[in-house]
Amino acid sequence: MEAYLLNLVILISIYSTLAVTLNFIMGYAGIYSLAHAVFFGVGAYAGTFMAMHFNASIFITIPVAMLAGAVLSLILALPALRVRGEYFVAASLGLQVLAVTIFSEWKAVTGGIGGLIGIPPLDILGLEVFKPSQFIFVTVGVLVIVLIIINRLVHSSFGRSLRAIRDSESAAAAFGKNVPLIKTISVVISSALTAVAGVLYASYLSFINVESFMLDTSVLIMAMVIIGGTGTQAGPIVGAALLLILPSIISYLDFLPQTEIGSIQQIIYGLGMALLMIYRPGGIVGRKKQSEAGKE
Amino acid sequence: IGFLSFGTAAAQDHTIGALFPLSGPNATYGDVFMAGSDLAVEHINADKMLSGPMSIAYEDSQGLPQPAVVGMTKLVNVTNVPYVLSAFTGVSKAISTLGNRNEVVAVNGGGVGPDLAALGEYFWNVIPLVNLEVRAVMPYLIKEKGIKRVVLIYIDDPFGNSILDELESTLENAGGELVETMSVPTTAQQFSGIAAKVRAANPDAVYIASYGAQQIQIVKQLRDNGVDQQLITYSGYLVPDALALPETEGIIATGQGVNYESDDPITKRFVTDYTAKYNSAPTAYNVNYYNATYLFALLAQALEAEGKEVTGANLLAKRKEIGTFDLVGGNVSFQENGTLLFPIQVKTVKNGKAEVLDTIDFGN
Amino acid sequence: MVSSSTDTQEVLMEIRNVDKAFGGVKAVDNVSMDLRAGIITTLVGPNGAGKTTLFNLITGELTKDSGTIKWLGQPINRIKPFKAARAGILRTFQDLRLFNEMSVEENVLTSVEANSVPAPMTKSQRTARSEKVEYALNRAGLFSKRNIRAKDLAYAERKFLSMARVMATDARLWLLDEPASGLDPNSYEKFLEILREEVKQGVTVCIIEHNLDIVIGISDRIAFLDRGKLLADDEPQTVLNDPELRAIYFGERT
Amino acid sequence: MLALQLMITGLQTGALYALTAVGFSLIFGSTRIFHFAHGATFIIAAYLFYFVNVSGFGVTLGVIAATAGAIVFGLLLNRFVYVPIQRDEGSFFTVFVASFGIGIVIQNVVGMIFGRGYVTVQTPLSFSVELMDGLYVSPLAWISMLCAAIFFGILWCFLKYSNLGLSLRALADNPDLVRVFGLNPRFISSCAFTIGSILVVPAAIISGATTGLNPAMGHHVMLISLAATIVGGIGSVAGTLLAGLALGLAESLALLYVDSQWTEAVTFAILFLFIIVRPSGLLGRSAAH
Amino acid sequence: MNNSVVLAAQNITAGYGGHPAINDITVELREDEVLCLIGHNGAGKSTLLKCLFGLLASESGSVMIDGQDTTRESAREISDRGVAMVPEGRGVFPSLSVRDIFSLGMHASGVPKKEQSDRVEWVLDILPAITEFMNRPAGTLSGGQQQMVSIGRALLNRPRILLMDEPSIGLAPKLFQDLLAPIRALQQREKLSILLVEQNVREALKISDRAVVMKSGAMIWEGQPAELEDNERLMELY
Ligand SMILES: Nc1ncnc2c1ncn2[C@@H]1O[C@H](COP(=O)(O)OP(=O)(O)OP(=O)(O)O)[C@@H](O)[C@H]1O
Ligand SMILES: Nc1ncnc2c1ncn2[C@@H]1O[C@H](COP(=O)(O)OP(=O)(O)OP(=O)(O)O)[C@@H](O)[C@H]1O
Ligand SMILES: [Mg+2]
Ligand SMILES: [Mg+2]
Repeated sequence: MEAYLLNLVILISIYSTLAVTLNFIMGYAGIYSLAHAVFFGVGAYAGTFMAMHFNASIFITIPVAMLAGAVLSLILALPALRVRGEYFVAASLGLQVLAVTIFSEWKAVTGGIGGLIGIPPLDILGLEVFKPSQFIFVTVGVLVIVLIIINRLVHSSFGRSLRAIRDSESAAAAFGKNVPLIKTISVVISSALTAVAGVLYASYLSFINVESFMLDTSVLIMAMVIIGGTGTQAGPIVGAALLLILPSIISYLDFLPQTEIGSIQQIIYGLGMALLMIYRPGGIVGRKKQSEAGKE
Repeated sequence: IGFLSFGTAAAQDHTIGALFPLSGPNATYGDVFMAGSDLAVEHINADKMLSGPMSIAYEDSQGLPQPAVVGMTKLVNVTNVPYVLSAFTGVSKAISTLGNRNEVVAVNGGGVGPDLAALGEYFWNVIPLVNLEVRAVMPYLIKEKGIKRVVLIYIDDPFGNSILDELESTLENAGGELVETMSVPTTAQQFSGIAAKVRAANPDAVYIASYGAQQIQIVKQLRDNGVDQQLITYSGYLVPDALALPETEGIIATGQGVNYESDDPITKRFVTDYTAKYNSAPTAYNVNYYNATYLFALLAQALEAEGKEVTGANLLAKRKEIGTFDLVGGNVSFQENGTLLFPIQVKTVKNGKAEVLDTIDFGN
Repeated sequence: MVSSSTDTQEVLMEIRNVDKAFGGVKAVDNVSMDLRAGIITTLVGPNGAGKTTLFNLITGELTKDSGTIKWLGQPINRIKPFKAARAGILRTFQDLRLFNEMSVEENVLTSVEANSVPAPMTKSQRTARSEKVEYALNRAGLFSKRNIRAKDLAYAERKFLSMARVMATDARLWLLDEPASGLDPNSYEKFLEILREEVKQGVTVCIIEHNLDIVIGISDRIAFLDRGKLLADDEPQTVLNDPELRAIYFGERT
Repeated sequence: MLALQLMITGLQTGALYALTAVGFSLIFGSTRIFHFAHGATFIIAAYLFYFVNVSGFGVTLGVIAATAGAIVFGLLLNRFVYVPIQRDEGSFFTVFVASFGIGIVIQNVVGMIFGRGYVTVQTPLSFSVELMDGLYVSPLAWISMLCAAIFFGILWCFLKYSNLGLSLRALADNPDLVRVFGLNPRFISSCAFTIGSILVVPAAIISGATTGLNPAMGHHVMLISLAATIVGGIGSVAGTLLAGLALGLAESLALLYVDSQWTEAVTFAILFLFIIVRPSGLLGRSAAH
Repeated sequence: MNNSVVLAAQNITAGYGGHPAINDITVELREDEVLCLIGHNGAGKSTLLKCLFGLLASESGSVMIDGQDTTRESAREISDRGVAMVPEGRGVFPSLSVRDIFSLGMHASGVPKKEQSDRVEWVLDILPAITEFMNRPAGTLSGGQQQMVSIGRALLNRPRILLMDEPSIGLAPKLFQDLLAPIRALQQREKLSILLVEQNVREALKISDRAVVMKSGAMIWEGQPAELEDNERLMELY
């Protein structure tokens, strides 16, 4: 049981990192990306590539993954600078689908659908970390660091600039904000931090394939943010925990037929998403529903 | 739970793990696999082969690598099993590292991707891999049916890619020619464009390497769109859904040859009890997972006799030591890479039924 | 044109032969005028005269078809809005464009921070900044509401917030686009008072306004636009009494 | 000849894409509801037709059931999910997440009822006829194109002559103002959902016969619809129609040069480029802010 | 001047999210009069208008039109009773052309197709400036031009009762005067009843028959416009 919990907490902290970094651009900059899993994947592949071919030290894998994520995110910044709202969503969706194809086809680096096996454990100053009881410190530690970084950013003038841009781009520019630069920086930071989660994920599972970085994952991360509460501190973590624990809880419901359990799980998950949005559109941590009296 | 598994000597419970698709689109396979392994457990416990009762802890892999790894982590760290039944090429590859790292044996009886042969010491196969099937069918067709020019339609994953490799070399050696290859993504279902390209290539036969429903769609749409050449495929195709499709008529497929009429007591008991319990004839998959489970009991029995602990490492050592086992289908032996050899049958579909054309024995 | 007292002030911004057309519509047509330091220049003219468009051209929101604009003697022809702001030219919008989801205080704070990437600040800089914010909030009468979301403010308060955002900065030139429209007499009295105070302290204002009471109450100079053309740029009395302009714009009363 | 063959195949696929996409575009363009469950409407229509058909009630009843099912689903979803969410501040993404959730529910419910594997509507119409040497076209290809032509013709007239087109655009601009005009925004959005849902029906039925059905295929349908909507220009029926056809053609003709796993990438590369180079889409009004 | 009441608010209380913005308000608009409603920002004028037009549900009280209770009716039904409203702010759809906005407005109030072009002509007589930009998307018009279109659209319905919420915002003074004169003429000719909310008190009172002053959600004064002409009285009321 203990090992099981450890495993769950490790996954939750990795996904929380993803949700927190997505929330940074989504909740504060208003950049709704459906391509977050791409940077998760880029981090995982880049880190794995380094670990398998050069050196598994996190002081090599993590910086390289962050760099890869950051450089690639400039492609995402491109539409982010030009269009907003649904157009950006569609652009990020396009990027996501393209990336999945490339992840599947660039077999030399990604192993395609078959994936990469035998990913070495994390190497921290010569110490090989792969036991869940040790790994948990790394993932939770990374989450805390990411939280601190993002928290500082959000509460600095940079965070205010982001929110100002979200509310009115033209007014932000009229008050001296270099909108393209700020947007690009936020996307780059978010993607670089996301890539770190990718490295951890890959070495924890010791196996990755493209299925972990598909649109479903992007949507899952987005759902974590929205369900937890967009633009809140704790929301993304609550959302991540909830969505990862939910399947385990459902699998304890013994009376459900084995072969249908997956479907039932999915149905509950889908219904939960819809109901939550109806009754608590601001997310679990976010503000309550405030309805305005109106006719029709 | 923890300290129970550390109990030594005397009566000991034995739990092995299984990662089967229990939900999702491949859940029906899970049922098939379980039918085999459950029957084996019944027999083992009835025979009191082991000092204590044996059981299987099932985890849902959904047939996908990621949930499989999660399930494997649980089996290795929480349930503490020494031996895990695995299925599907992607799943097997995904969990193999965890198996090797934690010295837990994983045994595949469902996936046929050739790279399953190279997943390390702790990964075994009780099923002939598909390269054998290709190696069996192509020379036969070239010789018997005068087929020379072949087009390959393959799914773009490790399985499909390995068929591509195998077909290339086999055709070359046997004097045929691979005139065109077309890969399709795992999710595709629109194949009229592919059919057009097949017609343009004008081959003698088309080899189709995909799974389940997609495979059936490819066959149907090729026929719909004017491809009337010989279609060839492998063991994964001959499921009832496919046999029911009128377009399947005349297709050539290969499969693992199990002689259910064999006289040896293990096969006889399996066939009789299986038919009685499930009210239908067993398939190769049932056999394989029965064998995989039974193999554990044989090895554990030997270890217990020597007073050794039943761990993954000891199971591996024992398998290498014994080498040849009496399982359903006869006395079979493991190759060096941990894979069993089986004969391969070439079949064709007539009136919705598979008929054996030839059996190719690669010799034990 | 008769030379007048406001002609003697230093010229902050020099606008020369500026043109802008939207398709067939000449929104700004060969406009040349000066904005002089320390006074309030009011931009008046019928609807669609090109007043807002002129603001947009100055701040770089729109690019002009031709002409030059000089700011403190330097040409700023291809300036980007954020650079214009950093150079000391700030504006309000006809439709306010507040940072709706942010608090009143954050709205003001953000407008003071003109940097894109956070720069380290000394303690005294920090204090100076919060003093400015506090000053602007007090001036606009919003101090007690500083923690409320901008979108939850009442109409008049929103108007004052849009002023506070400008007031807190060190900008030398304010371009105000109908900042007082829709205000009740009480509120706009208050608004005029603020504006006069600030001008006394040295800012230069160019304001677009339709309310004649306000135009008369604050203008040091009036520039008159019609169909993109600058028809007059002079002392208030001269413009207000011009019969031709009255016929176009002011109606029977002055 | 291969190119010509692929072109016809592409047109057939494109016609179906266009029908589905225009439905989505109409709904999204007027209500700003990111109706991701449009894919679910497709599934519902397709499976209803399949079910009625295999139960032996014939094609006509099947079409009626599919149409009714699609409309009812669209309207119910609007009434019980989207309207309540929009009554609150109704952020674009809140609606998206809810809609996505509903999509998952439908996919799994259909899977539980009809099985998760593929099913096919058997019809001799899917069997191709050799038109000229090496050019095979199935009757369903003609039916698809004809359906698209007829439906767009009707839709075009409807939008043009009934003022509904104007109402839909007005609703997109400002729903509150629509009420000031004395129109009922709920009614207009119900119209959008009804028409949008009807438009998927032919595509759903024909797909059932050509490519077979699977509860998970709603996802793909949805992605293509979205791409066509953006490439065509949000709210532009003609643009979406063209974009749908173009995407179908691109997907098919891409086979001349690349393997089929790249075709989806081709579609979305087009989408991505369009957004960067021409965000307003083929025929859309200006979209960049 | 004892005309019958065409529109009445009786003891209306309404607001947003539980906070009443207007409290127990009673106002009557009589046939063939211009009633001017003034008050400071946030007094609740717009809120009252929204209640009268069925855009906002009141918490208590009732709305009567021609003696019939319309409290629960929607804007669509009230508009069918011959009421039109010029809303506060930009009353146009930015992506529609002016012509489309007009035809949508007429469609909504059921003006027959063949009558439509005459109606448009008629409105263009009152607001000739619109002629210049009939075919442009309303979003590209200047602030004041949009306001003209919004007023024009309300007039197109030939309402019996017209509710106007600060029509002068953004309009040049001359234009506003030029607009009020024909509206007044129209009102007198066609027995139109107008409820006019204005900050531009001076101009508004010139054409008003009666005035009401609101303060903080309540009615505090009612009387003849002339009484408000002197500023002191007005200032005192604000
Ligand atoms: N983006 C645009 N596209 C096309 N025409 C435009 C655009 N913006 C403004 N115009 C036109 O340019 C002219 C000047 O508009 P502008 O907004 O500058 O007027 P204004 O003087 O501010 O009027 P108002 O007092 O009514 O706000 C108007 O005729 C307007 O319709
Ligand atoms: N949508 C809304 N949500 C919440 N509060 C509102 C809303 N609209 C108005 N209010 C509040 O209701 C009160 C009355 O507002 P209303 O708009 O009716 O005033 P008004 O008299 O029209 O003022 P103005 O002259 O500024 O237009 C104000 O305190 C305002 O803040
Ligand atoms: Mg203007
Ligand atoms: Mg108001």
